[in-house]
Amino acid sequence: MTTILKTTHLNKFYRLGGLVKRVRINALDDVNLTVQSDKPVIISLVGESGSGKTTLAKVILRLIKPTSGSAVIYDQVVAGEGAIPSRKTFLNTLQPIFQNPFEAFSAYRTVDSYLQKTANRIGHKTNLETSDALGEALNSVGLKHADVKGKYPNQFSGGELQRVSIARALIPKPKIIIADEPVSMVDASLRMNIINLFLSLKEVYKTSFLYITHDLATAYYVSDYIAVMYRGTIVEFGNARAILSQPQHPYTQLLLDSIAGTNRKWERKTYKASDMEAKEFQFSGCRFRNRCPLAKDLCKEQRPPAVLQNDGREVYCHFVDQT
Amino acid sequence: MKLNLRLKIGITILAIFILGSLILPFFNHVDPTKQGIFFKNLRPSLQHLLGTNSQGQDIFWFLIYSIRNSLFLGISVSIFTTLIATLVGLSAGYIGGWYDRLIMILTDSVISIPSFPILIVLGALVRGNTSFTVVGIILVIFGWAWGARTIRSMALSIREREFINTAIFSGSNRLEVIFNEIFPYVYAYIVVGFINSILFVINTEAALAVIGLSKVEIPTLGSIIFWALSYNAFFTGQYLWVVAPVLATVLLFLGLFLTSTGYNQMFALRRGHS
Amino acid sequence: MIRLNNIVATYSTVRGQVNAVDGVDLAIPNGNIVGIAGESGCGKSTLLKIIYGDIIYPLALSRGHIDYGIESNKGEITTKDIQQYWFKRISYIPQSSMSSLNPVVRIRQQFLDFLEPRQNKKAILEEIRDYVKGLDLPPEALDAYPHQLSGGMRQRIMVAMGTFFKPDIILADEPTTALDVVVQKGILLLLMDIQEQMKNTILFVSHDMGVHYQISHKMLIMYAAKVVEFGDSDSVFKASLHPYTKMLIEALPTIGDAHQREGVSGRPPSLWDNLVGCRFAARCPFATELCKTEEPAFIEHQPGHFAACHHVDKVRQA
Amino acid sequence: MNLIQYILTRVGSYLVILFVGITVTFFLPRLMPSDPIEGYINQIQTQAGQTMDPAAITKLRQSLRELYGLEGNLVSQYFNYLKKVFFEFDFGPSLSGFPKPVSEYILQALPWTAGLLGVSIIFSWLIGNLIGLLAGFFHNTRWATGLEVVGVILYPIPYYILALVLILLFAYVWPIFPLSTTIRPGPMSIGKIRLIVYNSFLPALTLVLAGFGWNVLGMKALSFANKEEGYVQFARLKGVPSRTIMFQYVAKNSFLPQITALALSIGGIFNGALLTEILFSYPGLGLRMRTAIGNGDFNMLYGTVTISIIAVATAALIIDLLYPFFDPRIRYQ
Repeated sequence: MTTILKTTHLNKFYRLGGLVKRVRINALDDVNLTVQSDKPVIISLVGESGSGKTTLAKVILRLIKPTSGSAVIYDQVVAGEGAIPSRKTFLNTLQPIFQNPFEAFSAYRTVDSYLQKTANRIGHKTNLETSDALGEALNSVGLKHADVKGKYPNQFSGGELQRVSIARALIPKPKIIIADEPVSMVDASLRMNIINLFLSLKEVYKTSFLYITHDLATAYYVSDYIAVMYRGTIVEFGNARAILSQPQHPYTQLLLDSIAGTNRKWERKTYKASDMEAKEFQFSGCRFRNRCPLAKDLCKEQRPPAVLQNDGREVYCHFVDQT
Repeated sequence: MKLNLRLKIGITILAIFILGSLILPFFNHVDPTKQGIFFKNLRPSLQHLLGTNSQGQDIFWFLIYSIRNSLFLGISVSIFTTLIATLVGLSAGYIGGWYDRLIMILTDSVISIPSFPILIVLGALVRGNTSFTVVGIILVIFGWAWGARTIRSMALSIREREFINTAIFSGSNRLEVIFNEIFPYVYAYIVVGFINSILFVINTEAALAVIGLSKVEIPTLGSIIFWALSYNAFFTGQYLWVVAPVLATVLLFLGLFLTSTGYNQMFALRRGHS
Repeated sequence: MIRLNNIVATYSTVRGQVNAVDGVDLAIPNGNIVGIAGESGCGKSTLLKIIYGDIIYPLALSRGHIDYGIESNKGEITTKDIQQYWFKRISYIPQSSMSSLNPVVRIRQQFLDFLEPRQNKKAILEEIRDYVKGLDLPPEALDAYPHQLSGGMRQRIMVAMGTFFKPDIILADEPTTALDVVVQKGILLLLMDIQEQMKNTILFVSHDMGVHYQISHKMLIMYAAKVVEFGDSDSVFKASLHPYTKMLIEALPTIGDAHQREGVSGRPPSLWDNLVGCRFAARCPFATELCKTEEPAFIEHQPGHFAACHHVDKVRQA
Repeated sequence: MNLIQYILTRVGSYLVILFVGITVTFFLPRLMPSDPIEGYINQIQTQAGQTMDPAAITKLRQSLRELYGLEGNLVSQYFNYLKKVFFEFDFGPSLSGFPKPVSEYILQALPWTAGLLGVSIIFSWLIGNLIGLLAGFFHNTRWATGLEVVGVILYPIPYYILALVLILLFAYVWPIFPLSTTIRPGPMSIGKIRLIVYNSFLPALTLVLAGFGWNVLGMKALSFANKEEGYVQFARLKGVPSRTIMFQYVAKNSFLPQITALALSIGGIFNGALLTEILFSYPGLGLRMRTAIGNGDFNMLYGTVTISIIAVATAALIIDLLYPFFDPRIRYQ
């Protein structure tokens, strides 16, 4: 079994405020996730803004350093404590795609220059080799090399540019692609094309994906595993379809109840919105307790541990049997 | 590339000044600083386009040499200030951390501390044995900070943009990121900053010269006024001695300013379309 | 009833003129939430601007006119004088509350500053406080500066601003796009409650079909500067008449349904081109030669359900 | 960033700038090859017209060195200097006005510079920004373009040119103002205030005009950009009257960066003021510096320069500390 993703006591603290009043924000608080598989998988990381999902992605991408703990991707420690692989191995193991495709390329450079750079780095030195590598990667996302060559970002539509972005990430044949909200800037009509691309790349290229999103419906559609996050903590983690069909953590239930789906109409009741985001980050107990219908004193005092359920999911709730 | 009105006017003025002060001295064979070569206080004529002054110097030729020297000083000092500003600004903005904080303290100090009093002290100390090079070096010391500050804040905001990460994950190293990704975005400002620096240098030297604290033996746009004031040009009615350099300065500065803002406008527009 | 009579809205650009809304002709019955959907650049925001009467260069209403069906003391309101009734009879809820509120002025002042200077500010402020309280919002929010409120609270304040005068028409341009789902639901329910009480007509632009499914009574689908389908929400979602609508709805993944979904491949035609025939033809699985040459008319196929397609029957059966 | 943090940051950078500035003024002359004391002794010798007794010269040199804090090693000199400047406001005696202390001259000159600068900065800032606001808000009208052109032409003209032009026009060609400032000491009276205003008019006008273009162009660009902000567009769509939009929305937001810009540029304005004082023989710090150079009075020179740095840094700090009053985003966290 390959350890595709494993985080061990991963923490990221920020200190806000100046010399006088310092506030510690635990943007990631003791995140423990383990995904082991022989086959490539798509793991979704879902949550609202401020849940820590993007922070987690950035730690894995080494764009920010964790305060403590470690993250392992495909049996290699990529962040935190442990033997960090060389930059070359790191770049060959994982590649990112970003939320806004128009921001992912400099307006002053042709988009294929990034693809070329990537190809050159992995050892394609001659023009012919580079061109072949680019052609192959672009074909696999449904584009032709000739349509991309010499063009600047503003000459593409958002959907096309996001494909180019994926093609670039594919060139080093990474084991996993970290995709941070990759379709939120793409038109709804084109969104599924990108999502389907993930599924086909998983089959054809054997690439795993870490899909960071706030969109539960696409997460349900595409992923094998899902981790639901709230204010820097994991609240529920396990098989994606099982969790989204039968959520057990009160927060996952709230999320699912709030999404605007097309299968059933809303009941006309609202939930308490959070108006104290910064404070919730400092809660020592359960961070959802303020909004939780089940909250008791215990939730204030103790951080709920991961409770393993029969179907293999982990629910971080003291009262999971009551939900 | 479509030139806007500001840029057109600015470049025209600059071209006239630069070409004029470079080419015209070839047609003159008399050192304009030498006194008593011509009759004193002549009115403007074909021989002496702006007349002569009370020291028997030809005002026109004195002015041409002044413009040439001021431009030379401005451009050569600005090459150094722009180079320093670019290197310091880009590195501080990209590297960040304590290095950036140190650089910021330095730039903020140079900007906030009034340069003129310190220049006056320096001028007083080296008076008499100063040289044009020393004046230039002092101006470099005071001239780089504004540009560095601006470039640093631009680099800082560009560093946060997503395409920097694309470049990093494509395998670019730090230098490649700075020059391929960040530099294109600050390039236009560097040109603008260069022109603004020329303005600053000519202005500061002239200001020092007007009160006699630069190397006034060398004709510049400031020293010509210094001599005119020293010889009481106003009292003796030699208005041209002052008015000519004043007009030349105003025109030259307007030309520099219009070029820099015009270029900025053009670039902003082009950025909007591309 | 708002009647849009053959509206053509044109932008003047460096490249020349382009019709962002090209011949929209329909009648919107009063008292409905009308969802407007379509991909970016389809003209939905421009249509909203035209209806609001916010027509300034480079935008121009180059053909057609709007009957608002609103009487004022000077007769029926038209696009010419509708600006005078902004927020009193027709109001607007913008997308981003953060950028739409003045950061250095208190909320209550921003509530007041669209009133006539001679009106009694104190009394009106009391009214505003009561109104805000009635919407279940904390009235202290009025005394805050925008940055002191959460995104959700700010957007509720925007809803309160847009509904305070009980306007006949409310235009909302993606008012919840930037918000988290829990907050979004709260705001949408608030808007629905207000609409049920006041019975205003709300034109609600969103790219999120799920949001439309939840709140819209009627749906208006735009594609490449044209309206391609208009009808009751239920029938548009369950029995779409236009292939674009059908594909848009079928592309939506649903929780509990793992069926393979397909996006609508290709991209809409450039409005700069000389467009002949049906604008969706190039992406349409039902397209025939007829579609490439002849533009389908916008026809009422069932009572209250309009569509512009030559092959409505095939679409219905598919 | 909360208020306390903001204040602490600003005060911190104020102290750093003071430290750097004072240190530079201390070390600069000591790093120069020329020795001011020798210069002064030479001067006395030339004035006396004969060679003085070498023993007397050595004694004079010794006492001068003590007097001016040049005894001991560089470090102890430095700390002595800092102590004298900050705790005793003592810059030693003036060389040319011996034994009157430099601080007394400075206290005489300071109000003139402060008054001239204060009045002209307020005028040029207020008027310039108001005009810039109008030019930016009504950017597509012809008169706004006209105002901008005035700004463009005034902006690059240096202080000394403006001063010379004003002198030429209003003291020579049409002599309605004095060529240089002459005010006799004496008690304050209405007549004296009138005289001060009359004498200060041209120098102040120079400073106002010089700052004017800068303010107009800065404010024009800011308010023009501000008009495109979402809150201005939304206010327009609310039907807010355009006067309210201009003052409550565009002006309130555009003034904020102009306050910061003023704090940053106060050093440059101060430079211009010194030069203007010299050209108008206006009895402020600038003129003091110029005469100190003429007299070789280095104590006076360092004293005035040190005070200049402290004054400018303090003025910038005050402006920065006023900023939170206008920006609720800092006032209320």
